[in-house]
Amino acid sequence: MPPKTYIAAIREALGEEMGHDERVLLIGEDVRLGVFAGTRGLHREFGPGRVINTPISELAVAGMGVGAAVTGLRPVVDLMFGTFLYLAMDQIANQAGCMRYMFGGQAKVPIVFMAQNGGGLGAGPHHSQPMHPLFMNMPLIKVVAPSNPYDAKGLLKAAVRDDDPVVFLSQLSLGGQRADVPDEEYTIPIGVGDLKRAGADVTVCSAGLTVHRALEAASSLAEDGIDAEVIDLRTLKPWDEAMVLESVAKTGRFVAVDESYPTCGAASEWAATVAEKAFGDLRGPVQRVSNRPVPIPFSPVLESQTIPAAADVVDAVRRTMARG
Amino acid sequence: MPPKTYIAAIREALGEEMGHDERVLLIGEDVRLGVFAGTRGLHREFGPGRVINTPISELAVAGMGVGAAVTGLRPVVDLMFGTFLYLAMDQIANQAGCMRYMFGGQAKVPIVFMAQNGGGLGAGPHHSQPMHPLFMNMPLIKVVAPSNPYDAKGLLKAAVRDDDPVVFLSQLSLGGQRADVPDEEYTIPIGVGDLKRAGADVTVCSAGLTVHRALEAASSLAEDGIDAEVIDLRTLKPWDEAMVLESVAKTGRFVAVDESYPTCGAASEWAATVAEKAFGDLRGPVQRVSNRPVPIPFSPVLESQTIPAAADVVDAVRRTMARG
Amino acid sequence: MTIAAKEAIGAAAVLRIYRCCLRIRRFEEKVAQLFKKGLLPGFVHLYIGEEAVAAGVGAALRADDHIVSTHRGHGHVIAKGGDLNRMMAELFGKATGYCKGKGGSMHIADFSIGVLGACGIVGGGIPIALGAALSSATRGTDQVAATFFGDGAANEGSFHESLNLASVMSLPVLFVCENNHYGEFTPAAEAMNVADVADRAAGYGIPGVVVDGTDPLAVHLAAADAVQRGRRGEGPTLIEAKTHRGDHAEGEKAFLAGQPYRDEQELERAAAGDPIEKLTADIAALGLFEADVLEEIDREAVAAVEEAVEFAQNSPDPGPEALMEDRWASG
Amino acid sequence: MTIAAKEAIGAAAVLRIYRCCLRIRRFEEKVAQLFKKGLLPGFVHLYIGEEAVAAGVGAALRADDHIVSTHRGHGHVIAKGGDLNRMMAELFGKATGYCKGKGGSMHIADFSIGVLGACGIVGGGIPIALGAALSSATRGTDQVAATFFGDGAANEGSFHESLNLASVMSLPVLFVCENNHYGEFTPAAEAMNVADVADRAAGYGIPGVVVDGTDPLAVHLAAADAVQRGRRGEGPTLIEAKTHRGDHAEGEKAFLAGQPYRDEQELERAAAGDPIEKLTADIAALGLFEADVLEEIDREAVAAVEEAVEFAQNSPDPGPEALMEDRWASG
Ligand SMILES: Cc1ncc(C[n+]2csc(CCOP(=O)(O)OP(=O)(O)O)c2C)c(N)n1
Ligand SMILES: Cc1ncc(C[n+]2csc(CCOP(=O)(O)OP(=O)(O)O)c2C)c(N)n1
Ligand SMILES: [Mg+2]
Ligand SMILES: [Mg+2]
Repeated sequence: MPPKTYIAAIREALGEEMGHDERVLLIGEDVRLGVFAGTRGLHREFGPGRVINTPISELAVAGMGVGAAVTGLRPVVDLMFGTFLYLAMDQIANQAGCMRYMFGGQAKVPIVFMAQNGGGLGAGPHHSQPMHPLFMNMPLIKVVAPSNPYDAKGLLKAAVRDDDPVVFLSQLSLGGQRADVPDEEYTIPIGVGDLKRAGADVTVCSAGLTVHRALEAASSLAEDGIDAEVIDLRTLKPWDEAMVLESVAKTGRFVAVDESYPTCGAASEWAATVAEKAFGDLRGPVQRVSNRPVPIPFSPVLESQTIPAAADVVDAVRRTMARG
Repeated sequence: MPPKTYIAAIREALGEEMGHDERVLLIGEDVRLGVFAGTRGLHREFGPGRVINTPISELAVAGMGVGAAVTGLRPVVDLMFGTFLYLAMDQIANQAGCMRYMFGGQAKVPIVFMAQNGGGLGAGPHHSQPMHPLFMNMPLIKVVAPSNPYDAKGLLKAAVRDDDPVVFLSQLSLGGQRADVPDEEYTIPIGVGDLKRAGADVTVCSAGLTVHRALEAASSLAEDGIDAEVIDLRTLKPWDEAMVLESVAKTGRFVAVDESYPTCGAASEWAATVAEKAFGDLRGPVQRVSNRPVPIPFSPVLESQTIPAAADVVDAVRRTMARG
Repeated sequence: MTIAAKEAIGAAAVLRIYRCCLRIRRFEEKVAQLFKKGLLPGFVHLYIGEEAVAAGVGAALRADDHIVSTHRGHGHVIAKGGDLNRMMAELFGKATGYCKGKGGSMHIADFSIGVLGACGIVGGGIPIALGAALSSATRGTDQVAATFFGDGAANEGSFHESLNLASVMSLPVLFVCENNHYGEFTPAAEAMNVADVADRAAGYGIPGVVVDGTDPLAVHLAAADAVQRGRRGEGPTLIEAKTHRGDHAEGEKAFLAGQPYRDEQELERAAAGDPIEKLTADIAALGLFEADVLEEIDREAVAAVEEAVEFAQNSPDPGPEALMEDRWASG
Repeated sequence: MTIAAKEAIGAAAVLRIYRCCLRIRRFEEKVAQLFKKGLLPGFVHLYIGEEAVAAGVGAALRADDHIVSTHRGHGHVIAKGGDLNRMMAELFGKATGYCKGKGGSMHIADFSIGVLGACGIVGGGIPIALGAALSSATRGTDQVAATFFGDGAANEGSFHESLNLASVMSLPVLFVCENNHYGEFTPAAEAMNVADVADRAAGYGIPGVVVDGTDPLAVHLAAADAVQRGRRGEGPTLIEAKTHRGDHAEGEKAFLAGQPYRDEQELERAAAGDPIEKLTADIAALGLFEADVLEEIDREAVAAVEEAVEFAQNSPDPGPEALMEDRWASG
């Protein structure tokens, strides 16, 4: 079994779920040809009734998905780039994100909103903004952000089977990644983190692209005798608090690394939770490593400076090790 | 000078700024009659060329505001309820929030987006969701959230004079508040907090409605000999980190109180920052008091349980005092 | 519309429509009273004056068809066969309400009868109907979905995107525009430069029909046509029902502090266009029922509303455990 | 359109349009080469085949008019008088670029000549033009604002809301729809059920005009009319220019791995509809300029593009200090 790409893993997940369950539909702009989100080929396999190629109308497309979900289908709505979700936000936040609760439990909203999140493409601000903190803030939306092909497949399959709205954020910057991805059936439970590297001195928590930066940083820290534990949360909401708190109980130090804007970002949430619930364990200040607070610039030279690099993680670890 | 209501203060601010500067326009649905955001009467005073009553088209209305701002006007766009901003999000986040930076500094975007934020109205989820964390996460958007009539007027005037996009969030739940509001010219600088109550034992940080809950809590804590310092941030972004850190340096304890959803909420940001930058000062764990993670329910009985109450603040203070 | 055209409707449907109009009217009158007494929290938008639309469309739908409603939605729920007790209880925010008190007036839903919910976001419900229609198309049934919205909502992006999307997908959707000439306090004539919202249908390649929205039987005929098109797989229809409402929301007079916003002509037209009077006249002209039948229907409606109020008032508030329930369908 | 109708245009304007078409064509051809060589980061969408639209509209605008552009925006900037050096430098992400390298191909802006920016969000630029028009109306000038967008964008909510809003406010806006028959890889015929986007204008009570978007002078005449309406305070116009593009984005063939999406007829029509050939023929028919004048213009265009490449390649990348600059206009 040759290693598969991140995108191929997504395609496999969709294909398998559509194969299993005829209620699963794929809806979006250019899902027929498959622009990049791994929808390619599914149209041939499942036909235009299951792979619905739509006009450029994010709001109505998302809303149609919501209506389909509450009437018994399990739509996967591909909105292409995260930033385009701004146009569909009412349907995601006010409708999908409220219907079950505000109708007193009558509605079941099994819908997946897919999009490419974050930068690294040299595509400029309108195709690169990290969106996950916005969805994390919505109380009844789940958010997943796989960092590798294996997780992408397993999490997407779990998302499709989930009975609640899930925002599935993939990253084009991970598109080239290859890994062993079983052809056999598996899912990865939503809400469960993955301990990527055990370590004794500091807990580094991340998700998506920056997991790789964190692992890089851990390798380089190891050379200096600092033993970092690296957690890939995989699910951003609900996130695996227990795994993180357990790790911090052991290491006593915490660094949150995330590709989003700093204020009210994912790293803020992780750091606040650790400071709140593991204060007694902490031997140094929690540290955050986030994007620089600028719309991801086009120039690759600038862009690479906005997104957390391994060196930023190393610096943050050193800052928290220096104290206490 | 009789005390003025929060809404009257907003109206005064708009009237004064429109009077000073003919580039200031007011744009929105039913701004002519003034549904509640304090626009009432301005149409008579300034006419339909300055007070522009629009169709129900949040996205285009916001976008028209952006276009007006970059071509020399200073529009105030009233979008009524915070939740309606989801429909205008592309223009706020992708356009207003990116134009200056992504055009290399060519654009100046002096625009104010006004809306009523949060719950307390018995109006159900679609009119009550707290929106500020979403805007706080956007790197080049300022966010203000006054807790009282005096600040409402001073901050709104400052927002109108600001050369960058500002989201001005008022709260209908504060609409009944009355306070002395000078007729004379004054502004409140964006980014500067207000120490509402000095105290030695714990720093309680908040903004908007929950400032009042924090103050209530402080009074009741005082009866038990706990002396809380209460900070009203007034501006949510950029927020007055220095004031908070200075306070924590003195008190050694920190409680963040905010009417938003817990994950990636404003309280997360404040707590994370304190834990990161004032770790050495902390004698107990930072604590957050946020909404319960549910779309604000309609039933006033339930609604009042979702939004932080004074008792929740008291509990949080006790939790952090109990430790260390 | 001539009375002859209405003859085809048949006594049963006419009776259903009449009953529906009366139930809506009596329900809403009672809600107005309750609101005035301060018994109902939040915002309340009544359907009085617009009964013809919901009743006419509702009688053209089957039990398994879906509807999506609006902030002004009580009438839609009643027309789809909703339970007055549970609706009234919801308006009171009670645990026995349709949404267990979590939704309120602007969020009534009854999935068991195909009411996919009212919506506090103007235009927010429009695309949701497409999804319901897509579901039936996917399952191969001939169910249709109707979505109600106002003249104001017709200026929202969701209207445009949804009509276009439904058209290219040929989805069985009835877009029912309740043109009551105002969006809150702004006249439709100021908010759009065309006389008829229905004119917009041409831009999507679908039929656009204007109908007298104060005439229940006329609305019904238009809706029945559109439903048939939908069931035959011929795609969506835009029906614009010209109608009139009372106040935008209860309590608006105090709230507006006397600022007027409706012109005299509109007020006169509204007064002249009572759908129940029109329907009563039609029933007489068609020679269908005697006055006592109609009176009995009215008495039933009044009694049902009284019972609903009693049910609601005797119901408990949601308990504290309710707060965190109904969040997730999955674990 | 007959040649007689084009006589009114006048030699100066025709020359301007010709020069503009050539500059766009030569610029874009060079960009294609540079992209193939891997010298340009990000996504690049070329304007080849659509030159008539930008050039025709551009020549109808004054220096102080505003335009809002799209992801396929190089041609619009050139038509408004943009600087090739700074645009090319921006495509390279250089510090000397229009946006100091922060925007790239999809975000070129030149506020000094009224180009309020290209936009990577389909339909995102449409309402911004209303604001520019509102500014001029407020200041009492007769400036107009033109916003370009594709057939695909005409299905976005922003299109609908903006046309309606501009109509009721009677704003001097030219809505210029570049209908190249595809939105990415989806045919317009599948994305809407009407032949002409211009048909939608009626739903907003504004004029909708279809024009041959491969005919620079025809576009110019339509644009000039619309501009005059705007300057006279008669409100917006929707102009739909039927045109053809090459690939959606550079590199798409590799990317699509051979999946076809354009039908033969469209490819033939595209090949037949070269705007520069059409304009050259018109110029000959009008007897305006000799071939050597046109050749000289082409040589100038080629030279200007060469210079732009040199400028860009010799320019520095943005330094690290640039990262945190250009964030706030206020303190
Ligand atoms: C997106 C959005 N914008 C604004 C509002 C505020 N609002 C509530 S009802 C209403 C008027 C709607 O007018 P119309 O669609 O004609 O319906 P009607 O009330 O006349 O039945 C408005 C603007 C809202 N609820 N949602
Ligand atoms: C809101 C949004 N949705 C989707 C996209 C992805 N996208 C980029 S270009 C494009 C096609 C646009 O088609 P059209 O408006 O016809 O313009 P054209 O490319 O044909 O000039 C799409 C869908 C986008 N950039 N923005
Ligand atoms: Mg209306
Ligand atoms: Mg196109």
